[in-house]
Amino acid sequence: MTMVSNEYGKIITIEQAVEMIDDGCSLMVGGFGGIGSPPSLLQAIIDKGVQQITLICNDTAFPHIGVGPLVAQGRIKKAVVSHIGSNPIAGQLLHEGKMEVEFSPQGILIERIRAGGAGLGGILVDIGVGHEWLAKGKPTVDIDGNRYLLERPLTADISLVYAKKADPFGNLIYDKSARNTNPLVAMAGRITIAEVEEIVPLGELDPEEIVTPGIFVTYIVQSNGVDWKWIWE
Amino acid sequence: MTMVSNEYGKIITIEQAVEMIDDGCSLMVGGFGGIGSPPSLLQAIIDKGVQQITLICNDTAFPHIGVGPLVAQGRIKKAVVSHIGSNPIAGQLLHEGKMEVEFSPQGILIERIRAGGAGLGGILVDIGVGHEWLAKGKPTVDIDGNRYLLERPLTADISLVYAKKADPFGNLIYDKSARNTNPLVAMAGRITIAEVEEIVPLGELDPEEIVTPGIFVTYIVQSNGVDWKWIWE
Amino acid sequence: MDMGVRERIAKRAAQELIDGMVVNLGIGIPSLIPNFLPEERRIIFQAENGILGIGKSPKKGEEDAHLCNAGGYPITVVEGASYFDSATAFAMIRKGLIDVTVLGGLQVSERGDLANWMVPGKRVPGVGGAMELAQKTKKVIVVMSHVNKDGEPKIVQQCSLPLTAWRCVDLIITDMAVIEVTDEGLLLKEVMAPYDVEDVISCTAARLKMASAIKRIE
Amino acid sequence: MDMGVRERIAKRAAQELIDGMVVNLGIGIPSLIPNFLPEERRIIFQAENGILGIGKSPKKGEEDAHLCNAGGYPITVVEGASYFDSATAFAMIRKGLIDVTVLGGLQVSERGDLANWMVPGKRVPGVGGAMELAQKTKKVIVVMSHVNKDGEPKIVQQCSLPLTAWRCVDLIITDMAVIEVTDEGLLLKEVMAPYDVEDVISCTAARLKMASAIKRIE
Repeated sequence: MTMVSNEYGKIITIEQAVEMIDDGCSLMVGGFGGIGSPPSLLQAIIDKGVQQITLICNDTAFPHIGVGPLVAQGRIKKAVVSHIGSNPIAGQLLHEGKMEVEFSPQGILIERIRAGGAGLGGILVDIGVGHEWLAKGKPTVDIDGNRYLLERPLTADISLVYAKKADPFGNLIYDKSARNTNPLVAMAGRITIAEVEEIVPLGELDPEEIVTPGIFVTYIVQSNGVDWKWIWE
Repeated sequence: MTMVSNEYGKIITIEQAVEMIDDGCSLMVGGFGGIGSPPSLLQAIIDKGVQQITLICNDTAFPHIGVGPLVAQGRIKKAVVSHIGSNPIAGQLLHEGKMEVEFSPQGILIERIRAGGAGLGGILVDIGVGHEWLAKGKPTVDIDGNRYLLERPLTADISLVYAKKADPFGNLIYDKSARNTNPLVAMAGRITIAEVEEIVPLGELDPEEIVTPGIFVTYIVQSNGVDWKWIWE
Repeated sequence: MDMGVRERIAKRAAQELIDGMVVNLGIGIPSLIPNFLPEERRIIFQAENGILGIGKSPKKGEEDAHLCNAGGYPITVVEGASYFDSATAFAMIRKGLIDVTVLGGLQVSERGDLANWMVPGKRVPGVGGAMELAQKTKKVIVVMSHVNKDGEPKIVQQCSLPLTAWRCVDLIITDMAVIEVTDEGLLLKEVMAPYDVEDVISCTAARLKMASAIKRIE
Repeated sequence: MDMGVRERIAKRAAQELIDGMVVNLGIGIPSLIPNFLPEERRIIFQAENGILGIGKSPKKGEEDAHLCNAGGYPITVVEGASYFDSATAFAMIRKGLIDVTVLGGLQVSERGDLANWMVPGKRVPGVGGAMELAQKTKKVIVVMSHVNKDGEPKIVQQCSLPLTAWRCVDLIITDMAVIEVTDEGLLLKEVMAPYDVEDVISCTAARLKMASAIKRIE
């Protein structure tokens, strides 16, 4: 294991991390189709039996991948996502009225998450203006003859992200397309927990390559790695 | 010099670049206090005699640094900036009514630039709400008992940025704090010209380290380097 | 549709992609398109999860679980590729920097409205990134079967399913025909063997204008 | 103010910074603060141009023109530092992740209003990043001379200059005194030699409550 010093007190165990995640919490999770989602934290949340979660995530992944099992086990009260098509159980729960789903177009969802992380009060977008389903209940603003939807920022009690490396301050780098929504999700939580493949000593990450500055990261946990089978395997 | 192939047709000369920059254009320039501003392009604009520019930049730099000489030579009709304090000539021109200045708080200015680059219709902010000078003329939106200013996106005919390296597709990496506003300015121009210290062959930049994907960059020019004296020299 | 038909559609769609274009491919049939591009054609493929410069599919056993397209399938990248977050990916899309997107469809109307995200009471997969791609991409190509599983036309006068975006589709490529959406309505340009013009008309629930010379694709 | 006075103010301000804090320093007097921090104190300095983890000033001749603070002066970075764009820098600020900011001031009112960006008809430098720092940082410290060049008090009942932000200042450190802004008004806590309490009162145009024990700084 690592000889990294925990000088900022941010490195904790997965057990300590899930102590912060309780029934009824809002949980924002990085990842896209399960890729780039934190496997060990998600498993620990299932094991703890957390219920009634408001989940904010790009999508509901696949039934056995990423946030999929949380959905499949009925732990999600409401999901704020861009699509649920790859997880048939999500569609079934929605149909049966057992899970509420708020759909946002994918690029608007991630901008809402960014707005939450960047301390903005909202964004105006021209995507979906007048749409019978997706504009429902959203205020509009007219500027210079154009109509925009006012989209609200998203934040959460806890943000969970998955990264390739962290240093003890919480600076993060990601791995290829597993970066996806993680840098934005990392900014948007009131508490952000980063599950990482490797914790490296302070100074080992080049300041130039850091994608998420450590100030956005509250805690760091060592990942046990992915234990699900990918859809292409 | 370089043996880089110009397979995307993006690599042009500084002469070709300034041909696109005409009297009365809107010009967005990367940099912060002159650091990270493109010296050769700015000099070429002065040499060409371009007038009546609407300048969007973090600040007006120093009289002899960055965009400062453009200001000092009276080439700017209107400046959209966060401050002009380090360039006394800007204050003098403002006082004499020879240059219009629109002040935006620094972090709001760069969010407006980002909004322009990201195709948003505007952002809501709680900075400066009710301010006698900075909220003047800006619409407000009330949500859940909070009042926000509606800030409009900024775009420009031409964006000029300064980077450390480009490949022929226009992928950019920056150098330390000379990154500052450049990645956002690079996104916001209708045409974006990157002045770079070095043009490297395609494939030499690690996909993971690229800060500005080349799709945002229309043209690339080789820099002749900085010819001004820094304030600390 | 059997694999042969899906591949014929993908093969025809591949002809729409020309050198230097930036292209975003949806999941399903669109993802087959790269297999039909000539080796020398240089298309820049973007994926909304945060990749520009997608290359060939990796060989079996050489997949990287952290290098996948928006559909979750392994890819490789070409020289000059970059990784970024998905907010940046959609900034590219909303700013109109994508030249072509190829999407699947449930219905397309004669004025180019697209419905491809839900069947009320049955399936609600969600819009994903389709709404922004359809609304903001310079050229939107829809690839789909000409009729649905019940034999009903998917090209209609007015969509009965909830829309993804209005007046966005430029070209429709099906297993029966290639149809352009013009300001004057739908223009039948090509017919795929073994079908003929009459077949296409009878399977289409919208007015079709005939191109001056309708090409037959064998 | 001669250099000695500026440095005394900076030295006193340095005592407000404790281990682990994330701190943004304005230009001018605030930039002198790092010179007065004990070697072992670990403060994380942020700069709004896009740096977290600023270290000491470089030695003469070792400056890097591309590694400067928001004021344009060369810096170095510590282990664990990161570079980012200025939108990200202000995301940190607006999200309230900065523990302390130390700013210069033209006027501070007794309820903590700050004016530090313009003198109408004279100087209009612009707000820069001060408005967001003042409005969003957990603790705002203003360092300034107690009176202006004309001898007029800068701590006032109500600011006559255009404000930067309202009710934002927590602590005022001048060449004469250390004054806390409380819900009950200004609280005089320390007096700097050679001044005494009477001097501070006569140079302040706002009500001052006296702390139970006023410390004297030599």
